[in-house]
Parts: sequence; C-alpha cells; structure tokens
Amino acid sequence: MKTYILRRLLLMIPMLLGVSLLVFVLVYISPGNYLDVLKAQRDIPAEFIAKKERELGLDRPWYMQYVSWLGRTVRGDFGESWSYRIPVIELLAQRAPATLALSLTSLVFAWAIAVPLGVFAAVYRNSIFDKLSALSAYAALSIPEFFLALLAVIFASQWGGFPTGGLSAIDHDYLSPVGQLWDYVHHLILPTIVLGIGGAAGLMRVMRTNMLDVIQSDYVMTARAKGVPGNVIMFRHVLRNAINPLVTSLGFAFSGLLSGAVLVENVMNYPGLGQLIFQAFMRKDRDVVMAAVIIGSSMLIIGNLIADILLAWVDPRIRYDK
Amino acid sequence: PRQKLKREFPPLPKDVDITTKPPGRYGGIYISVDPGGGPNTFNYLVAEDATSMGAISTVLEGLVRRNAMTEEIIPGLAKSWEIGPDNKTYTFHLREGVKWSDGAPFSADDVVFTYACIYDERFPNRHASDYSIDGKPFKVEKIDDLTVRFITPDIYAPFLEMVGGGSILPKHALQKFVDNGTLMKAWNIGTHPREIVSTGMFRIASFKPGERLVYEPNPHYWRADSAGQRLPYLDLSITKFVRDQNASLAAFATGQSDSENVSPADVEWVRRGEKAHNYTVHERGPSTVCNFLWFNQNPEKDKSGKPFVEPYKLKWFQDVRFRQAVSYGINREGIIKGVLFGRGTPLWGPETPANTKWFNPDLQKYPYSPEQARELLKQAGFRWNEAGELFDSAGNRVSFSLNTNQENPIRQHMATVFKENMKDLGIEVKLQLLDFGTFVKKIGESYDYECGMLGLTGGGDPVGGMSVYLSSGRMHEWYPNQKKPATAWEARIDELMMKQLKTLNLAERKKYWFEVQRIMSEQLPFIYLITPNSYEGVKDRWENVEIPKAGGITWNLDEYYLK
Amino acid sequence: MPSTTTPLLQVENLKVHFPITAGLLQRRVGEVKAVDDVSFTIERGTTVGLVGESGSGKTTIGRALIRLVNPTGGTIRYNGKDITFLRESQFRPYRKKIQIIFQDPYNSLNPRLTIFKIISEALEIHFPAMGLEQRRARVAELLGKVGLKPEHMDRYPHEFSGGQRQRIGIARALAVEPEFIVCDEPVSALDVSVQAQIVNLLQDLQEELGLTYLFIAHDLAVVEHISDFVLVMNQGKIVEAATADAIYQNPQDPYTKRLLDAVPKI
Amino acid sequence: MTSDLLHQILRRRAGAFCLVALILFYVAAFFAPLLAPYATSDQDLTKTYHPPTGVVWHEGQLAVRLYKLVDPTCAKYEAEPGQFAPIHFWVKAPTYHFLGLIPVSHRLFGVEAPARLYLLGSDETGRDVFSRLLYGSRVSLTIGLIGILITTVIGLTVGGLAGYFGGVFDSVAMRGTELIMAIPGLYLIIALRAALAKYFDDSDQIFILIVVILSFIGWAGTARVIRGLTLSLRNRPFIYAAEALGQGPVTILWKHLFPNLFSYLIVTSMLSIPGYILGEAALSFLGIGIQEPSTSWGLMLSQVQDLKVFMLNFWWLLTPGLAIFITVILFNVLGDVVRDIVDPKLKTQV
Amino acid sequence: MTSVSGPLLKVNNLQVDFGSGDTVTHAVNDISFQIRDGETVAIVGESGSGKSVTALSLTRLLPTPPAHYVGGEILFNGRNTLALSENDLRKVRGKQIAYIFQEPGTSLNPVFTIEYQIAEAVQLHRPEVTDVRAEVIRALDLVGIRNPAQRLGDYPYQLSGGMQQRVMIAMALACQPKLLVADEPTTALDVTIQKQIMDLLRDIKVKTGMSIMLITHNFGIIADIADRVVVMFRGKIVEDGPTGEVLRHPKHPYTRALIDCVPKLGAKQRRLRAIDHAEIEASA
Ligand SMILES: Nc1ncnc2c1ncn2[C@@H]1O[C@H](COP(=O)(O)OP(=O)(O)OP(=O)(O)O)[C@@H](O)[C@H]1O
Ligand SMILES: Nc1ncnc2c1ncn2[C@@H]1O[C@H](COP(=O)(O)OP(=O)(O)OP(=O)(O)O)[C@@H](O)[C@H]1O
Ligand SMILES: [Mg+2]
Ligand SMILES: [Mg+2]
Repeated sequence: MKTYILRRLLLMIPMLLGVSLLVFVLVYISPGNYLDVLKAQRDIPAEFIAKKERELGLDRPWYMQYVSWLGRTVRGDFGESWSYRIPVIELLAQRAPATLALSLTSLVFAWAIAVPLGVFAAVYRNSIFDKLSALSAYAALSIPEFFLALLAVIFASQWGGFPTGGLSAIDHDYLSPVGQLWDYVHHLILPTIVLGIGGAAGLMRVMRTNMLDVIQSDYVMTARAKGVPGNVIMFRHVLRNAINPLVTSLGFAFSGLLSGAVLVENVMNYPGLGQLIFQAFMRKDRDVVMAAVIIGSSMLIIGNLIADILLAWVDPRIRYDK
Repeated sequence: PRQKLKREFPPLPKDVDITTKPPGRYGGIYISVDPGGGPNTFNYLVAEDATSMGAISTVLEGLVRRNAMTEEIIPGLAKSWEIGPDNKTYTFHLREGVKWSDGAPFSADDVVFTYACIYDERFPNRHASDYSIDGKPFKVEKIDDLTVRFITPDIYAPFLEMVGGGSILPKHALQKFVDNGTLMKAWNIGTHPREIVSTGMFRIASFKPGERLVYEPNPHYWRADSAGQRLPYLDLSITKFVRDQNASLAAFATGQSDSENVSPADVEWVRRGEKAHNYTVHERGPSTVCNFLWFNQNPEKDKSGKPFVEPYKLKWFQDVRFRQAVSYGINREGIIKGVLFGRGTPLWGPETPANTKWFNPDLQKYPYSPEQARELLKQAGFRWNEAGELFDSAGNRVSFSLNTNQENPIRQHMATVFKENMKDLGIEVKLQLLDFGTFVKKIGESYDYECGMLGLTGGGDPVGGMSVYLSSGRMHEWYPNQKKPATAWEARIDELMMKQLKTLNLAERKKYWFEVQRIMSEQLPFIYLITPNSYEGVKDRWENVEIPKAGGITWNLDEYYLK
Repeated sequence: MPSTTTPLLQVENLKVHFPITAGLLQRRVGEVKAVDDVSFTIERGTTVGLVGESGSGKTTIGRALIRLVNPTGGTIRYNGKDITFLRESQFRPYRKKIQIIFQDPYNSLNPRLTIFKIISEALEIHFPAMGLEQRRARVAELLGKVGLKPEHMDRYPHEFSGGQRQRIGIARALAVEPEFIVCDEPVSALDVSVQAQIVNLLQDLQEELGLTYLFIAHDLAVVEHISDFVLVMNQGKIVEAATADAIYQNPQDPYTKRLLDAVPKI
Repeated sequence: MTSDLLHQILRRRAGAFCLVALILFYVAAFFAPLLAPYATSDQDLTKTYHPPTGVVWHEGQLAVRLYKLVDPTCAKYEAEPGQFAPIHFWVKAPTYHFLGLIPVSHRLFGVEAPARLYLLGSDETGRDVFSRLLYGSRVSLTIGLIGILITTVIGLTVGGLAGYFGGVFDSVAMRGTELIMAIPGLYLIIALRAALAKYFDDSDQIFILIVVILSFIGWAGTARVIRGLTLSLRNRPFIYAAEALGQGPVTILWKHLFPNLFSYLIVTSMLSIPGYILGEAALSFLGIGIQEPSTSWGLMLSQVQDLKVFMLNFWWLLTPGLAIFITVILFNVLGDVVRDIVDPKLKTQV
Repeated sequence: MTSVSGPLLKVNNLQVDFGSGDTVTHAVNDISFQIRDGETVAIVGESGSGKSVTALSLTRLLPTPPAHYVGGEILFNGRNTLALSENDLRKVRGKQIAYIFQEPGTSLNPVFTIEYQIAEAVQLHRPEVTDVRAEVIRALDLVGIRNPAQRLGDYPYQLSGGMQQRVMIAMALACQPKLLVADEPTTALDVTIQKQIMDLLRDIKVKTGMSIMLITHNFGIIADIADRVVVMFRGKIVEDGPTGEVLRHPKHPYTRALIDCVPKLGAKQRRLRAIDHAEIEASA
C-alpha cells in the first residue's frame, strides 16, 4: 500500500502537467482574453490595449506563455491576478477559509442527514416515512440550486431570524470573540442547508438502495442471531457494506472543498472561492484560473487517493497491489 | 453591543468649503449595496472597473468636483482655477490647510506626483492615454505649494471634467512604491486600510473582500457646514457587495438597507413595502443604458478571402431604407409595456434622456409602424411571396442572424420581440445568444456576424464616444477601423466629432454633438431600441437626499444626516 | 504432443504466500505460507485425494492449479506444458479442460442469476453451437444428475438449501465437460445418500470419459473410496503421499495417524 | 426478458401508473405541434404575465374567460364578467412542418384571435406557457435519458474494466477520469463550442452536442463509483467461478457484475435525470444550450429566477419546475419498481 | 429461570412456506419435536428437507417475505417465539439461543475482522468480561485455531473454509447460550478438529447444561454426541427417538436407507449406496 500511495503521488506530477497544459490550451483557444472587458469599453484607446497585451505577454504564442507560466509555477510562484494585481496565492488564501468552512459544513450536513435517512428508508421500506423521504429527495433534486438559494433568501428576508447573505454581520468587528464565532455560524446556516440539501437527496437514495442490497445478506442474519440490536446492525454491519459508492463520491466531494459553489455563493452573497474563480474564468484572469485548476486537480487527485484508501479500509477485500 | 464610535475633530482647514445646506446632526450608519461584487483594487492606476473606481474616487478627491444635480463643475481640492487665453493653460489654486486623512499636508507636490505616475512608462495605465492628445501628455507644473498649472498640447474640450475630476494621489504615501517600481502592486485589496490615505469625505475603516467596505469619516475632510461642524455627519458608511440583485433587493424591501437600485419590473412590489419599512422608491426617469442593434456593414474580406458578410446581404445592410424599415418594424412601446411594465423609454439616438446636458430630443423617430416599414422595403426593391416571406430584388430570402450576449434578460426579451417583429415583415431572424468573450471577438476581431445587439452604459461627455463615432474608431461597430470614411455622412460625423473636441465653448460643442445625434438617427447605423427607466429606493430617514438623473445617488453623502 | 506417459498434472515446489497487512495504510507485517513447497503429480484418469487439517492449504492448492491465486513460486505443468505463469488470455484454453467445484457453494453462485443462467453460461462459452432449447435440456439433465429437479432451473441461489447449492456448483463444473476437476469438498454438505449419488456420478464419469480428479475432502471414508492416491497436508506441506490403501492401512506420518484415529464410529 | 420486465412492471400499481404517465408525457411531447395552441415564439405584448385563463362551460360549449389588464405596472388582470371566447377544436393555424416533413395546419384546440388561450398563463412577452411547456418537454424528456444512457455505458465499461483488471489498466483509466474531472467543465464547453461553432445553426445538432458534452463530463464520476463497486465484487468467489469457466472479462462485466450493480445503476441514473434537465439550461447560458425562442423546461425555469415571480405571484411561471418534479418522480418511482423487480430476493414477494 | 416442568424447546406443528400462490413450497410441513435442558438432539435428513429452515425458524430469523410462518408454535422456555416482538426476540437470540450457520463463507460479515465479530457477541451477552480480547483469543484457541492471537485481525476472506466455520462456532459459544443450534458445524473440518470441537461441545454441555440442536449428516458424530435423533424427510419428521435406538433399529424406511448409505472406512465397495426414492415412497 505504501508503494501504491507513493506511486499515485508520483503520478500526480504528469497528471498536473497534463491538466495544466490542457487547460492552458483551452483558455487560449476559447475566444477572447482578459482584455475583452477593456475592448468592450468605448473610451479605451487601442494603443492602451496593445500595451496591456504586451505587458501581460498575451501577444506571444501560447506555448511560450505556457513555458514561462510553467517555469514560474514550478518554482512555487503562481503568478499574479491581472485584475487584482496581487499574488494569486494571496487572493485565493483570502477567500479559502470561508469556502472551506461552507464546503465542510455542507458536506457534513449532507452526510449527516443522508446516511441516517437512507438507512431508515431502507429499514422501513415502503412505509410512509420511506415515501415521504423519497418525495422530498426528488423535490430537492428537481429544484435548481439557485432557486433553493433564492427561496432561502426570501425566507430569511421575510421571516427574519437568519441573515439574507454574507459571511458576517455588519457589526461583526464590534462583537466579542464568542459573538463573532456565532455570527459566522449564523451566516453559514442557510447556505449550508441550501448546498447540502441537493447532495443529501442523491446520497440518501443511493444509501437506501445499497442498504436494500445488503440488508438481506446472510451475515445480517448472523448478526441478528447474535442478538445485535437493530440499529447496530443497520449502522454498523449493513452500512459498512453499503457505503462503498458514497466513499468514492467522498473523493469528489473533497476536491470540491476549495472550489466552492458559484450559484449559491452568488445568490447568498457568500464571498467564497467559487465566486472568485468563476469570475476569474469569465474574465479569463489566466493565472488565477490556472492556480485554481492546479489546486482543484491536486485536491481531486488526493481526494480520490484518500477515497481509494478508505475504500480498501471499509472493504478489506479490495486490494490494489496485485 | 456596538461600541460608541469616537470621532476626533482636528481644526478645520483655512480654505474650508462650507456647504450651502442648513446644518445637520452627527450620527447614523448608511448602508448601501453595490452589485459589482466589490473592488478589485484601490490603486488608481490599476482600477478598470466601476466599483473599484467608485471606491477610489470616494477616498481620493479631484481638483474639481461635479454637482450631479446641476451638472456644474464646482471646486474640489482646488478652490478656484483660471483658463488661459490660448484655451490650453489651466491654473489651479489649491485649498490652503487641507490635510490627508493621516494628517500629512496636501500640496501641489501631490498633483505633480500624480501626473508623473500616470505618465510613467513603467506603470502602463488607462489614464495616460486619456490624459494625452495624439500621444502627447499634458504638462503639469508646480507654481508654488498651492498652485499648479496644466498645459495641454492642443485644445481639449472635456479637460475640466475629465482631468480636473481625476483623483490626486498622495505623494508621501506612494513615493516609495514609485522608487522601487512596485506602484502597480501598491494599494491592493490586501493593503491595510490605514495605509490608504484619503482626501475625500471618508477613509476606509475596513474592507472584507467580496463582502463589504466600511468607510469612516475622514477627520481631515475639508468641508463643513455653516455651524462649523466638519462633514460628513455619518458615523459610518457601509457598502455591501453582492453578485446577485435578488438578495439585496429582498434585504432592502424588508428594511435592511438604506438604498437600492430597483429594476422596473420590481418597482411595484417593492413600493408595497414603503409604508411598513419607511422607504420611498424614487423614479429617476430613463436610465443611461443605451440598447441598440446594428448590421455589420464591413465590406472587407477575411484572411482566406471570404467576405465577412455575404455580398448580397451587405447590400441590404448598407441600404438606409432597409435599416429604417427595420427600425419602423420594431415594437418598442410593446416591449416597454409588456416586459418593463410600462417603465421604459424608447430611444432614437445615442444619448438617453438621462444625459440632460447632451441629449438631443429633436431626432428622427421611428414609431412602430409595419406599414411604413413595408413601404420602405418596397421602395428598396424587396418583394413578398404569397406566404408573406420577404425577398430582395435578386430573389434572395431576407434572413439574418442576430448575435448578442446572454447576461441581460431584458436584452434577451428584446431579441425575441425583434425576431417576432421581423417575422411580421417577412424577415427571418435567427437568434444566437453567445457568451461575452465570443461575442466581443466576433464584433471586434473576426467580424463574422450579420447583426449584433448590445447595451452600453452611456452618458457623460461626448468625448467618451470618440472611438465609436469616428470612422477610424475601434468601436465603430458597423464598420470599424476604416482607413477613410466609407460614406459622406460618416465623414461628416468625423468632422463634427473633431470639432466638438477642439472647442471649450459648450454651446458650440452641443451644436456639433446634436448634429451627430441627428445623423445617427437618420442613417441608423445603430438602430436604437429602448432604455429601462431607473428607480432608486431610499430610506426616508435621511435628510439632504438629492437624486440626480444619472450617476450614483450618494454623490453628496457627506451632507446626509438623520432626520 | 505430450506422450501418454507424461502425467496430466505435475506440480513442483509450488509455493503460495499471502501477505499479512495491518492498519489503514495496510502495512505488510508478515506473510502466511499457505502452500509451502509442495510437489505431486496426478496421472490421467485417476483420482488423487487431498486431505489435511483445516487451513492447511488444500483450497489454496486447488485455486493455484486453476490460477485463481497466483503462485509465489514453483511450477505447474499440465499435460507437460508449463502453465504456471501464463497470461490470462493464454490460460483461457485451459479453462475448458480444468474445472473447479468450490468449497463455498453459495458465495460462488452469482446471487443475481438464476440457476439456469449460472449453468448454461458454461455451455455458452464452451459449446457456442447449442441453441437455447438444447441448453435448457442439457441443464435439466445436469440438474437431474446431481439430484435436483428441472423446475429448480429458474430459481435464484438464495432459494436453495446448503446441500442443494453445493450440487448446483457440481452441475456447473460438469457442464463444461472438463478433463480435470478440482473438487474442493464437493460432498461435505450433503446427506449421505446424495453424497453417494454424487460420488457415484463422479466415478461413472471417470470411467466413461477418463476424467481426472483432485478430490479434497475431510470424510476419510469417501476419500478412501474414491481415491487412487492420497496426499496428506499439514500446515502448507505435504506430509504423506501414498496410495489410498497404503495410507489407511499403514499410515506413516503422525498427523495421518491422528487423522485416522479421530474418525468417529457409528 | 424485456417483455417479462414490462409485464412485471405493469403488474405493480405504482409501476403501471408511472409507465403509463411517462408514455403519455412522451406522446404529448411528440405531438406538441398539434396539441400546443401556439408556437413557442408566438408573442402578445399586450398580454404579458397573463394569468391562466379560466376554462368554463358556457352556452353549451367550453369557453375561456376574457381578461382585462387593470394595472399594467404590476400586470394585474381581472376577468371581465360575462365575456367569453369559445374554445374550438381542430382549428386552423399557421402551417407547421411536423418532423420537418408533414405539413400541419391545424391545432387540436384554440380560441379565435384576438382572444388568447392561456391554460397556464403567459410569460414576459405574452407567450403561452402551456405551449412552451409542451415544446420544452421534447428536449427535457429526452436529454436525461440519452445522457444517462451514454454516461452509464461509458462509465460501466471503463469503471468496470478498471475495477476488474486493476493494476496498470486501473491506473490508466482512473487517471483518465481524473483528467476529465480536473478540467473545468466551463472551459471545456466554451472550447468545444468554439471548435464546433459551424454546426450551431441547426437545433438538432445543438441538442445532440449538449447531450454529448454533458455526458462527456458526467461519465467520469460514474466510472469511478462503478470501479469502486467492482473492486469490491471482484474478489467474490462467484467471479472466480466465472473466470474458472473461462469467461472473458467483458462478458463477466456484463453478465456477472452488471446485474449486481444494477440496483445502484438504475437508482443513480434516475436520480441524475434532473441534473441533465437543469444542466442543459446552464449550457444555454453559455450560448450552447437550447436557445430562445426554442425552449426547454430547464431554460424556462432558469429565466424566472426573479423575486417578482414570487412577490407578484406569477406562480404559473414556475410550472416548468413542477413538470420537472413530476417527471423526476415518475422516473424514480419507476426506477424503484424496476429495481425491486430485478432484485432476486425481493422478486419472490409481490 | 428454566421451567422445571416443560422442555426447554417445544415445537408444535410448525409449518413454514416459501412464496405464495401456485409457486409455494412447504419447506417445513407440520413438524413437532422437543429439546430438553441439557439434551443434544441431532437432526438428520435429506438435503433440502427443511432442517435449516426449522433451525432458523426458532427465533424467526427467516426474512418474511419470502418465508411465511403458516402455522404452529415454538415454545422456548414456555414462550412462543413466533409471537414475540422483534425486541423481545432479540433478547432471546444469542443469549438464549445461539446459532452456528451452515455456510460460514456468507455468514461472516466480510468487512469486519474476526476479532470484532466474536468480540461483539461477547460484549453483548457477557458484559462482565473485562478483557474481551483475551476472551476472543481463548474462544479461538478452544476451537483449534493455531496462533489465535495472530489471526485476530484477519478478515473472513483470508480464512480457509474450515477456519471460517470455527470462527462461527467460537462466536456462538462466546454467547454462552441455553440452546446452541449448530447447522452442520463440522462439514468443512477435518476429523481431528471435528473431534476436538465435539469434545469441546460435550465439555461445555457438562459444565453449563447447554442444550444442543445439532444438524448434521455425519452419523459418526451423531453416535458420538447426540442423545436423541430426529429424522427429517421432505419437510416432515419421519422419525424421532433416542440415538442408539434410531441408529440400531431405524423404523422408517428412509432412516433405514440413510444409515445404509453411510460409507465406511476400509469397506471395499465399488459403488456407494444411494437411496432409491421410489422404493422409500413405496414402503412408507
Ligand atoms: N428463500 C427460499 N425460497 C424458496 N425456497 C427456499 C428458500 N430457502 C429454502 N428453500 C427451500 O426450502 C427447503 C428446505 O431448505 P433447508 O435449507 O431447510 O434444507 P436443509 O434441510 O437445511 O438442507 P441441506 O442439508 O442441504 O442444508 C429446500 O427445498 C429449499 O429449496
Ligand atoms: N486470500 C487470502 N489472504 C490471506 N490468507 C489466506 C487467503 N486465502 C487463504 N489464506 C490462508 O491460507 C491458509 C490456507 O488456506 P486454505 O483455504 O488453502 O485452507 P484449506 O486447506 O482449504 O482449509 P479448509 O479445509 O479449512 O478449507 C490459511 O491459513 C488461510 O488463512
Ligand atoms: Mg478449503
Ligand atoms: Mg441446511
């Protein structure tokens, strides 16, 4: 396993090279560049645009740009955001904590409701509870995220109790440390729910199905024969066998921890990385895009690796080294 | 538990500017919302977007200011100025005793420093070309500590507004960045707010990227009321940044913020909350957004020798009767009534009525009239078949595709209505909604499109439109970058545009610009559509709210106080 | 072409080791020498019995022979040809010749397939010319041979008793018409009557078709009955190898002796 | 086998109901040009945000109420008492080429202009929401099915083989999926769009392209999950048994692994249907989805993410959401039924 | 707590069906038998005759559907387990009646170590044990697993068939039940281990008075350990009596035929005897 992990980590290097090259080319061939917005303004003279183009190196062929980008990046310098004029790393670091917090809470939220609900839906198959939970799951899946966010905003503004968005209250700086913490949490609740619900719905149904597949196994009968209490059977003996696809998807979820959720962040005015990166995509702020891609890919690869390790852990029959 | 905000009151400067308004009371927090998503930078030379510019101009005053209501130029950091007889020399007399927010004195050195930075080759920035004529920079000289002189290489009509209003940078704070060549990196969004010194009514108290910007009063601000109270009255001014209008609108409608731009379709329901939450939705009249479409009249060929536009189609597009027919065929009133709940204004020329100073109301108009459109088409040699489809004299079906970008729902509706309206005339329009980058590339580089639709925020001085109206202009969309004007009327526009640039006489400038507007409305290279009206909801608790026709409503925020 | 004198199967110094791992990261902490340097041969048309303590490596040998586990070392010759490290595709032709009856009947039946599908799969692979009707007939015949009824064909594995499942496994192995069958405790879950029926069936087939068996079992009476030659395993090694008679009459190894002593009497 | 499945579905009440309802949906989608009173692009700028017209029995025939715009500033309509327009059946209308071939110049029902029949109200430009829903269902009902078909097939093959073979094959295949997941979809889409720009006039081609793009991005995740499940199944004795029979890997995948993954696959596929319906709308934002004035449920829904819809109670604009919801329920309940049918342990109990 | 009067287990007219309608199988058809305290009852019978189903029915372990408890009652300590609530049943399972299942390969949870699975039983039913691990090691040692301490971390798939079976046995014994239901507990075990296990069972029986319901095909074991034999044939009990009696003087033709079929070590037969079902039906 150690060699397996090592090999996977080593494989990261060509992977990242491949991804970066590919994305670089994609950014290049997709129409327009960072200067589009300037070009669309009527009072910007052409010479200034040309000057900017030279300054940003956009006038050179793409492979030259890539080589110089790569050279810099390998030395640990992710470059500078063109629109913010600060190092990309600083820019990302500014927003990362908020995004991380939101992603983590929504992930935990999704799992914390999906797994038990899925288990109970399987246990009480065809009961009213099962049907209701199925219906709500389908509803959650059918409502686009932005709509859910919008509903949350309406809810918050009409009924109060929750802030309509943002990361912290206006008087945040004047609160006690505990108050500040609570303030953050308070602002996290609605976005967490909005983000978590969609994911939870899918997870829950998958959980239910897999539970149904496993629930009839002979070893469940063994556990029952031993006199193991129902919940323990479900949440330990069955769950462990049924959780495989969820573990795999945890790997993807991990990769999303830092990329955030653009729609929800936008609607709920949550200043996270998702917003920033999306904006960078749209603005074609290249170095930000590239850094986001590199970080995202690394997270993905590592997330998948962790998922694979976990997979072998929850299911000892899985072996990678042949 | 909000701490009591403490304010210091250093002595007023000698040349303090006294407001004409009756004195008010201190206190209050003003919360506004900016849909731009927050500033990208606080660096005057770097800023390219409106939000950043707005934040910078709040803290960095110019030599002159503009009264948004009267559109007059009024004194700013300079208490007065003279224009030399050559119309190229401007001498500004700075206020005495003005200090930066950190207490450092403000002087002519700061002005000279600012322009040195702008013209510095190491720091390419957009102002450098704005503040040059034919590539030649202005001369900026310090006469004494409180006097500076500008000399322009040629007569430059919008000097006072454009240059005089430009921000002045603090030499004492920025010199070190100039010396080590990192000026472009200075004053970024990571910079500590205290380092960003101010000459404006506020200085920055705190900035949370993507979230909000908190301003606190500049203790050294150079304006006061007649009772000797230093402005502003506010304790804090907070700008929240949003990406999505819905949330901020919902917040405003439930009384959680002080002002909000309300779109026409939302006015009615937002007004329903006026009583309950003590705000008023003010109508500001037509907005400055100018929506128009145009046909690609570029007769040139691409690298492979293929014409940008099919020659037979180009023939239609170049025919003014065709363009006028199209304009008659568009149901502008319908769009306004249906889509905008009646809250919009049809447009006939480049300026919207919001630009009171430059708007020419006397243009050729094209009210919805399919009959007139058919008449014109008939005159131009077009024919209909029995199914009502339109053909040109050579027997080609009249059909073209309309390109626009997706972001704006109102524009999308205009596109579909246009399509339907043209169908009534027998013209087939295909819609292609593109992402912004692709669209910009099409209209600005590859020219491989037939018809485009765009919305531009206009307003301000006609000089801003040079690149649009000059036939050699980059944004002369229907046929950009012409070597020499393709038509007589384009040549005439070129001439008028140059003339208005080279005179300081407002009446004369107006005359030239009005004629340009008239030519545009007659020749219709751009077919103007509509502008939605603009509405601003403001809480009733503020005194001195003055809402101008165009521009931000908080231009005189320093005079706001709680009723 | 191998001469008729070469034994069908020659196993030399076969070793199969399994790693022992621990922890989340599965550190390798040791290994189980499941089969440790084992050699034997099986002549064509004979039955070799394999007995031994539970966990001594019998199943592992069986699995190694048909390449379900990869040997750690040694050689396996089938018909004189070294098949130890053939690639899966090269080994494919041997799949028809060598079959296995699994010790664990239920786990080796795909829970989602009907008995018909499970057995007819073998026919599809090795007798592609057969039509559906023919296959159904053949499956019914095979089921009959192992004492099941044709109407069981459309049931799923979980609907059978333990002994019935084991018989399905036997039917599947027989369906291929192999030359050599590794029988891993094929009759241990059967009542004595069905057991007799199966053993007789295997013997009949051997006589008719000249099949060769490696017969793993615990019931010494059955092993004695069916085997020409018996191997006794203990802790991964073969401790005694002799003809059936010799072993039962005159056991040499202490373990063999213990084994014989422990047989309960009615 | 399939007829058996069909039979089994029809034997269950929920299954039969869902199947019949879905078939009705598809038939309606297919015959949209006949059933819809108006074309997708038909506007009436004097009747924007018109509420659903009440259908009543009037003077011996079905008729719709007529409405008057009483407050244009908030699109408030009021029924005019005593004013009706009779609904006619098989009415003449502008010719439409059904399937691009057969000219159809009638609609199943309609009212005489200038009255308008808005069964589900009208939108911002006075287009009939009901008609648009019908036409939109053509895209929305097919996109999910084709999408999951493609993702499942690719995901199953790649993931299944990777899990089955393990080792180098696994490594290569999984790095491939990682590559696809790592590339930001947005850029991929924009780049593909640029590369395939010349096809963008034809709406059928756009549609296929959308499906392909969505599936291309979507299969990687499926493949990884399938691989995880396969890894776990791979070391089960019954797979050994199949190998011992000399079964080839692809057949093992298909005959042995697939049935064991079926529950998972059917449920996740059905669950991913709304993703496709809504994802298509996101593409149209980038100019490569279904474009105005053509329509789809996702597009209709994404166009009403607006507070006024709630505040002025234009509830009928949300009907595409309801349509999606109902479709999703139908597919998923059907999926559950099928799942139960193929589960041998549940099969014996009806 | 055991009633002095009645037997520990009394099964009356039990009937268990699978499926319904025209596809119904009567797996267990109207059987009655009883097991007294400390008694070992062997159940033999044809493969598929309903032995396992009977065993599983004792604590209602069969999933319903597809199984249906159509009739009869199962009195354990005087209480009808068929009528108990799932919760009360849970208290019976393991603690009172423990199982050794026929197919250890599927009856062990593949994702837990054997230590965990045995320890679970210990913790559930013997809270007084403080060193659970030591107890698990002891249990494994008792059933003859070599180096039990090193085997603790193994997963079921890493064990040989016989070892899995012994883990099942260890797990059942760790519960220290009143009644042990052993469904072919030694099929995968070689005779030495088999002997060891039987000795172990006998020991425990003597020490704790545990009753055993032993399902097996091995007449040697029956002779060795069983007090009474119940013979099943096609879902019915055809014979029930003391071991010696049944083995020596089988009454039912099936029993007779079955005993005749037992292969004997050293007996030189060319063919093993199998039962001719027609013959039995004729003579029964
Ligand atoms: N889930 C089920 N569905 C249908 N029939 C079943 C099911 N489980 C068992 N049976 C049938 O019930 C009968 C009795 O099975 P049981 O497992 O009790 O047999 P057994 O006596 O234990 O046999 P063996 O000695 O082979 O284990 C068998 O004919 C079997 O086919
Ligand atoms: N996949 C595996 N991983 C690790 N160890 C294994 C594996 N398979 C078998 N072993 C070990 O190899 C040894 C031999 O096992 P094998 O199954 O060959 O025994 P056996 O002789 O067939 O025993 P039985 O008669 O009980 O079936 C045992 O110690 C077992 O634990
Ligand atoms: Mg074995
Ligand atoms: Mg049994």
